[in-house]
Amino acid sequence: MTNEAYNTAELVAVMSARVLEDGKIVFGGAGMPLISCVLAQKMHAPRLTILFEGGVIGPHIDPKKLPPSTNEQRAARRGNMVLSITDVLLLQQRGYVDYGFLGGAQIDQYGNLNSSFIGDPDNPKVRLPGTGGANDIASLASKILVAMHHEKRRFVEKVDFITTPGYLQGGDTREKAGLIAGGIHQVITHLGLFGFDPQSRKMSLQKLHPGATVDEVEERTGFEMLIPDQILYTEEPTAEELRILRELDPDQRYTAAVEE
Amino acid sequence: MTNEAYNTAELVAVMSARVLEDGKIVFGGAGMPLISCVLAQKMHAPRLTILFEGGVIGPHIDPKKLPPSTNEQRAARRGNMVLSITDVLLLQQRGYVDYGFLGGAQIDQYGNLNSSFIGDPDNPKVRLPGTGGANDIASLASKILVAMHHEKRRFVEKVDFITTPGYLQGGDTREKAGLIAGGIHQVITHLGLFGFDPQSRKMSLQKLHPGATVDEVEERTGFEMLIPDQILYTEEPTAEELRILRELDPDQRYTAAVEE
Amino acid sequence: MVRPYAELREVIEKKDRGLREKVMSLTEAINLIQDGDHVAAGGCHYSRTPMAAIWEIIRQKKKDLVYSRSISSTEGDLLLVSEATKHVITSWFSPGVTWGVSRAMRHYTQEKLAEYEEWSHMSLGLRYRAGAMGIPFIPTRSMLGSDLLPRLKDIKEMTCPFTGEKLALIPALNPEVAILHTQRCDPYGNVQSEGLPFMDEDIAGAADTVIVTTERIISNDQVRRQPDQTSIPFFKVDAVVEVPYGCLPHECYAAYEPDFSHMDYYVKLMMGKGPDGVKEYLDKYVYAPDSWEDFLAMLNFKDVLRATTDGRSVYND
Amino acid sequence: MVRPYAELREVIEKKDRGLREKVMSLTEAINLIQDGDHVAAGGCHYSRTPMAAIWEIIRQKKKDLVYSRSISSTEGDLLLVSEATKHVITSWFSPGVTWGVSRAMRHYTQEKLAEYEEWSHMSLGLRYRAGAMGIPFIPTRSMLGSDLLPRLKDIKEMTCPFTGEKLALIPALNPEVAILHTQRCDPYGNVQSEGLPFMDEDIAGAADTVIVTTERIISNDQVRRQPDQTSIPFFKVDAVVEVPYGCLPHECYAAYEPDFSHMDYYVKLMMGKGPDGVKEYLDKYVYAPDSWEDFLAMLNFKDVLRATTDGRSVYND
Repeated sequence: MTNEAYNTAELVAVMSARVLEDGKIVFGGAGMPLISCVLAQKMHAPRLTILFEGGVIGPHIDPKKLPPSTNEQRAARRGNMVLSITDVLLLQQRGYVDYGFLGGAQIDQYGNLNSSFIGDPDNPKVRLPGTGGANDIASLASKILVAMHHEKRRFVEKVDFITTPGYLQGGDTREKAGLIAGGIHQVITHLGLFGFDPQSRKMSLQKLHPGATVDEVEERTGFEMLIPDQILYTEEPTAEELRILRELDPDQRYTAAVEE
Repeated sequence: MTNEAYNTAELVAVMSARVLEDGKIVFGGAGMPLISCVLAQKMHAPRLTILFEGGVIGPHIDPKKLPPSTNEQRAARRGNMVLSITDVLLLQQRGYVDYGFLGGAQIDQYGNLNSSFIGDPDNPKVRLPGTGGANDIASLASKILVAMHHEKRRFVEKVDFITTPGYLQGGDTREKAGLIAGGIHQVITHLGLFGFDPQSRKMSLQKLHPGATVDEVEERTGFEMLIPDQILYTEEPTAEELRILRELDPDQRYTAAVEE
Repeated sequence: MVRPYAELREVIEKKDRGLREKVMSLTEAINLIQDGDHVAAGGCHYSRTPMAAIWEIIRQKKKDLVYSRSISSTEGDLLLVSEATKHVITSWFSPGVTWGVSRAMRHYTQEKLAEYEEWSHMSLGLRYRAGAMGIPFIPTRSMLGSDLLPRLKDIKEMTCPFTGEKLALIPALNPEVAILHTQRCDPYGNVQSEGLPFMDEDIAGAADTVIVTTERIISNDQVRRQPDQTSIPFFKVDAVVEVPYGCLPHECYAAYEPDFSHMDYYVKLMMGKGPDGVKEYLDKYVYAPDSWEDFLAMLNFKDVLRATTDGRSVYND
Repeated sequence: MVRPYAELREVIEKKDRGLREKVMSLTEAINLIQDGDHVAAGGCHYSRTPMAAIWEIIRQKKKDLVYSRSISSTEGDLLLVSEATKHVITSWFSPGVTWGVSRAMRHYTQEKLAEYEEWSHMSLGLRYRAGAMGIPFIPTRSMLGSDLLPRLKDIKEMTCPFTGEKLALIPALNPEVAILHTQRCDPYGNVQSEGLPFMDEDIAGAADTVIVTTERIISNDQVRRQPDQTSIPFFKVDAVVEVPYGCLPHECYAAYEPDFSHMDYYVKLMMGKGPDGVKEYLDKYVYAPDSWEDFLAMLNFKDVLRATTDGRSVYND
């Protein structure tokens, strides 16, 4: 990125917030997803309802006190309801949740996510913290959104381990496995917005962010990204979006420039 | 009965109360079961915990205000907990409940109860109110107690309809059906206490009440009641038991002499 | 019939689940019910019965409803005799133990004018719960061996793949409409009920459309002060109607006990004359009054006063 | 392994479920745990963690425990490094998102010194729920298609006999012991928790033995004034221990937020030196103090004061 007005993490946060429609219900994870949800509420989606895994429906998040976990009392502040973890996750199985918003350590061409093992699961190089509710969210929420930094080591042809199901092996393999609802809807990176081909279920470029190039996307992707004939571009983050974002995360605990 | 000191319903209430051990948990139905539970608490079982189908654990029942239903707020008064109907009934499936205490319209030699249809179920002479929680209680509580007035039309060889499972067709048919816990433990009538043969699971006389006779039992029973060689007798209701019972039900709404 | 998952998802996805005011009149709310719908009612027996909603259903001459409820009391008689329903799903059906077996229920079932589909109390609860969880069934160890099970179409038996134990599979029930009464609800539909929960939470989660009548409408601000008191979240609810004394002559926990004198009057009429007695009652107390308030005004004020004093005495300790 | 129903019934039947006082010391309560037991902890991540109970488990040198929890934070490190457990069942395991991946967890799992059995958050919750309901499994539509499912021994797939849909059958989990922390509990064990319920209710219902630590012991009279606030009934509970600040350095809803400065100190030590850092922490803060109160006294008073002021501010609105 050449633009100096914002860093890559801030760009991802702003672009993620724009995806969230007003009046919908989003199941938000800690970190980037949470900050994007709150930004969306302050911008165009005041009636966006946030659900947290800890058991919270529609809390009011204090801008200066973004909770580092969604399983603690600050994430419950002035909620419309608190309920058990099992029951809040079951709301997705019933179909109440429009968006499941996840971060990801590793994603593949079919949108499968890995947050369990780097390397061989039986002999891992790194044991990651695990799924938490991500597997449930990706199996049950209507539309899955994933926000991440775009790097070759993160965008791999095949994840080492499918913690969180995207379209599995592509085609109708997700439905065949019994996941008849939901599916990964969009991947938001610092380079652009990405969707999935309706037939092959392979990841495809939807829009580039201002300044990003197809070459850059291909360089930073470990599999063959589907590229449309005509390249569309997103709108640059506005001063207003950046101002609010920085109010939410003054110390850049979640929106610091990503070191590679 | 010849004894003038108490009527047949009062006798059943007193004898039922005596069966309930202190420190145990009893799932009590409205009417006779409820009154016997409260009597037991006032006599020998102050630590007897009463559960109600309406969703109540360990209420304090106001003697002058016996609730005509166990699904209303007077049955919840000063309870230790109120919870959903499904959850209070599930406590039995988990094994927390020692006694399930039921009344019955019709019982057979294997302790099956009918509270659904008199006559052919597809063409009933009388459609009765139904099972309520009785089927669940008799399927899941550890020991089932049944209190009823002893009449030939109520003690039949085979009930018209098994609403509430006893030992089904006897022998191991209950276990074979999948009901691997619980079972009917005792039937308390105005003539005596009755149990079930460990092998055949047929009803057998345990004890006669004072003044009752084997002939009377056989007259009033529509099947062959197993009679032991040696006849044992229960202790007459005490003045104390009757005094408290009449405090609980001053208008004899539940303990009026049964008309035949 | 267990409804296919894809269909259930589609219905919920179409619902406007945003945080929005949904306060409306009783008439508007009951207009959401279509003839032929399965309507599940909250509360149990003569407690927290959504009586005002049922009263309006009858006035709107709804037809061919399937009516389900944990335990059905006098409101079941009214729905049968008014011919709003010919199919009742419940576990026990009569005014109350001390009032005897409903002659109205007996007439309609024995004459085969209506079906009373009998489930055990817990298994009916598990049907709503499975529906609320978004799963097609919940296994249980109840109902086995009885004559109830073989009479029911949807229930199945299986051998547990983990333990080899025999189980009954209780099918999910997802009604088209739930009608619930509560003490407190905000304009968005956040319900904060008091006392006995009955099956209301599972019914709200299982239904496509949820209509809530409430003793009072509280502010969303009050709800947010105690989010752990919310029993049903706003996005499940489609209509909020403020109806004080909305359960009479039945009771509402900590608000009022039943109007027992009116109950006695109704039962005497129903047990004395059967369905004709119920028709008489419907004409006088359901069809004649101009509004629910006018029905309430027909009750004896002193009886309602006593019911209220006794009801709220729960909090006198 | 799903435990047979007959065995589960026998264990509960043997429990003294009468209304009786069961207040005891932390030491006495933790004595109820045997080496090799499956111990499930309430709360989630760094919220309402029964830290005092875990602290005492480590001091009593329990061995070969299976430890399960919704999400495991720093308490999981302590249990691994103290060798109280070699088998952790959870859905996510690290101090917190902003603190990075636990080096202790990585060391013990990557070196195969311990097993981290990973379930999705909801399916672990359903395991406790099935256990609490007395059924061997609950069906779900989650976990399917992932690589998590084939690594788990007990989970099965089936085709729904009602809808033909594919389902995952989540096996019941019935731990030998549950350790829970709450804000309010009476001497008999009636628990009245506030705020986020997490999985505590299902864990209490699933376990053979339930140990409750509580910020305060309230009277049974207070419980009976609001029976609808009781979340766990007395007869499920075997031990009640009054332990103010029993979650520190983690939080307890509306009582105190985490002691973040102590958490930062621990994480720095653990991430810097790995298991040796945790050993250092154990020696200083778990083994050395004479009592839990002495451990608390080692914390910075001003930090605890701020955590308390922030925590209880939930009710300032």
